[in-house]
Amino acid sequence: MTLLYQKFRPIEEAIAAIPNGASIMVGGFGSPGTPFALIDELLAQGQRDLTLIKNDANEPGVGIGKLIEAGRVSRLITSHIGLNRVAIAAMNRGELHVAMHPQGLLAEKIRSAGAGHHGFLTDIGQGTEIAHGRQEIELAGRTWGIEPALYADFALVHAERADRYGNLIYRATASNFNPLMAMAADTVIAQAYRVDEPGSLALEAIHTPCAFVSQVVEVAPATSEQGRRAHVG
Amino acid sequence: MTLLYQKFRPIEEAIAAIPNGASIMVGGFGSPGTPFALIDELLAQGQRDLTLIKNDANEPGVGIGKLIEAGRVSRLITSHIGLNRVAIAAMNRGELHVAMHPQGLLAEKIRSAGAGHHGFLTDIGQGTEIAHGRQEIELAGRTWGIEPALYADFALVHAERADRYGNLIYRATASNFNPLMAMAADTVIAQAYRVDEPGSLALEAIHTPCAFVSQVVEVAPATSEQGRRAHVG
Amino acid sequence: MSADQQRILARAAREVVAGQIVNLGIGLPTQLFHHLPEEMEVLVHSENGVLGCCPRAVGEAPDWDMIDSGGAYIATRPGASVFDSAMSFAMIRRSRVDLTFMGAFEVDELGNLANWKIPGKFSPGIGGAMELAQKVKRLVILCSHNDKQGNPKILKRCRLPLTAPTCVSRIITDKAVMDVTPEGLVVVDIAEGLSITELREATEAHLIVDEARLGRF
Amino acid sequence: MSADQQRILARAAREVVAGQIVNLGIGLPTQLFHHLPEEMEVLVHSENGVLGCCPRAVGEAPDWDMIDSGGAYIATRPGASVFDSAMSFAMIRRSRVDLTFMGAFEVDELGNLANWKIPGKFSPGIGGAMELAQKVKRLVILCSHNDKQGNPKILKRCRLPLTAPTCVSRIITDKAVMDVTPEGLVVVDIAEGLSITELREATEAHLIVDEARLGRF
Repeated sequence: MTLLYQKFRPIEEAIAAIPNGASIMVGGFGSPGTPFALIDELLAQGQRDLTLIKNDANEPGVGIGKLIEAGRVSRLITSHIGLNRVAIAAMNRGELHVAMHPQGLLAEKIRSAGAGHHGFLTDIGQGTEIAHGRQEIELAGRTWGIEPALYADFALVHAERADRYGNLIYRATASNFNPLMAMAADTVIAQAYRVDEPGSLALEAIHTPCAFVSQVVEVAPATSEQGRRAHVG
Repeated sequence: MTLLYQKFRPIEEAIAAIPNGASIMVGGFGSPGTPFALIDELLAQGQRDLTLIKNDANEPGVGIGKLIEAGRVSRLITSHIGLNRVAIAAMNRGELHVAMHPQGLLAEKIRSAGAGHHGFLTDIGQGTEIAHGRQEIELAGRTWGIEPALYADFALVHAERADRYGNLIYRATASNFNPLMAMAADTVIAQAYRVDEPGSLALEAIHTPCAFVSQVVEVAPATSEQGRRAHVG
Repeated sequence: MSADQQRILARAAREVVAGQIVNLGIGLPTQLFHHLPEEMEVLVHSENGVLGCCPRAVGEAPDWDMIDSGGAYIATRPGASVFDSAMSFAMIRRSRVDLTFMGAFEVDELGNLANWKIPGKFSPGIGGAMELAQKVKRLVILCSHNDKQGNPKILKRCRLPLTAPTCVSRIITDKAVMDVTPEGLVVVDIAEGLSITELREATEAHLIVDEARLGRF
Repeated sequence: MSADQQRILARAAREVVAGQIVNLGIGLPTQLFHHLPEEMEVLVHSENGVLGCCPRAVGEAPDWDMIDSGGAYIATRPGASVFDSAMSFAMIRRSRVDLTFMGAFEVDELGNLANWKIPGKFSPGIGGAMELAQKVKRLVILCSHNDKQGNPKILKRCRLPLTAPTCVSRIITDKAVMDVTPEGLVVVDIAEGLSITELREATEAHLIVDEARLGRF
């Protein structure tokens, strides 16, 4: 883990730690909470053969949509990509391997990793094709499906505010998958619109304690449509 | 579930819903977060043969210590009772059945229920007596222990602030098991030092959304030693 | 929006009880948002992580961080909260959502629902529908009675991959309101001007009708 | 506090690196709290749900809601946060705690630790020790070298129920500082005035000593 006083870094350095072939969790549900600046830096640096884990594929030309269009993503683990026709086309052509999970199971697979577990027992999806081939276990006279935990090498998360130790506060519906991914990945890179000195954030208001965050970078509040547009009008 | 406008109730009514033989989760780690007023009302109403689930047994004459001394608790599921010699004596005499779990597993068994799961896969305790007799599963070439989820009929939780829909905010280390128990129990009774109108609490500051809370009661801030003493000086 | 859709929404709004927590699925159900009286104490849940969302006031600027799961920029009402995706689905799986409205490709006599995948044609992922359908206390389906080719959507048995088995409580279409019961689909209301024979012809499922108790909408 | 305990604490304080996240177990390790320089950028984790705790200032009134896992009323330093028990142990199981100090009943050559139960005599529950011991990046044991009867606590193999197997990195007692290595226990430092022979006599475990590299403390 990075020492506390070494976490506040330039964005180039933080993203440069990501190698080709890395698995990367990316926060956001649609646009809110998507770490656009970190994604753009990843696009600029050129890492490829990436496995991305994100609720959705953003939209064409937006967020991870750009990485997919640039052919940098080999595999996408997601819940719903209906708003990115480019991603759907890449999937249908076999250029992008897509694994789909029900949204709440995806969230919990990530949370399970974040909690240091290795999976959980669920009845979600029983009686549907989601349960086909899923490992099962008998417990208390019933059959439960096993959903393995989903770990990743990196997480890119977006916060509204941070301090330079990496304590994070999310805003409105920009929270979504960010706090879960911040716990689940080995190395967590957070962007925030404002990074203050430790002590600036109220103790009870901190959503992600700094222990989980490896690097924190300050980014300008998004001003372009791309940086703030939700995935549907 | 209780309708939103029916949740703010007198303490007597809220506790009267608890029958003999109920399983009850009780928040708190030591004194902070222990719902002293709800416990005192339960003591006054006389319910018995209770299964309590709490991190610790408070201290003699404090919190659930009073219920144990009054012979109202048949079973205690806990992590550590070293600070309540009366509870240890009752356990040793066979009058109180005590099930002990490592603290983080206890928290996660409760959280697993709160998330609507039925257990989780862990390596915690492997190579120790905690793992003896535990159900196991092979996954990804390794053996994992299964920890079943822990549900309860009721939860008694303490919050610093609330609104009358049951949105809750915890303070300092009085959070501990409270938010987990508020998700895991079928009926959740919350006490708060202040219950305001909906709209009084900042959206991002709410720790437990009202959907989980069945009843909320307003109690006076504790003024006695008993109501505020931590379990060690 | 068509007159049929308007009628479905007007009828659906009567399902909501003050004091409830309600989720509105993508598509037609989202529109119900605008049919709930502002003063009604109802908290609308959206699975991306908000409880208590409501439409923005006319002319109110969007808050770029505040969307519902359909991606619309929303506002919140008093008593609202925001939270992460794990908390949002914990709420769903613990059945803390009282009532959910969803669209459908197919519904059947057992209350089975298919609304996420057409093999070979449409499979963008299931999103949050599976958990909502399986765990909500009451699931009401809002959909057209027949598809664009006129084929019935209310079937004896679903043919598409299921979202969840035996999950539907009530179906509201442009032609009828039907309850899923142990005996089968019971028609509660029938559209103004439609005959029972016409309704049966537009439906594959067997419909149980008690004319004496039949309402119009 | 005894002079031996003071020496253990003074030596232990040298283990802490600025910028780390550190957990202090109940008992002697908690006292280390008072041996860390105030200006040192270290966040102390306590498993009841706080990161960044520090001693209250002299004369500062207790905050009744702010304790550490030992139950002491504490204060917090800049950069601190509070959270629930699930988050607190997620941090532990994900090895986000860099360094933990714990007491011991027994430690052995393999780095096995027993510190929670004496069958038939003492079994109040394990609290958070098991997860901390198993998952922390570096576990340093602070304990007396021998028990009150003079029996060695540094053993070939633990006899009491384990807290966690092969978890200990370093042991600091009143008599020595020892590292757990693949070869066995290597003595790093020996107490001032103590001979290697005296140390071996007070120890059941085999000790590896390289006199040329041996420190004093």
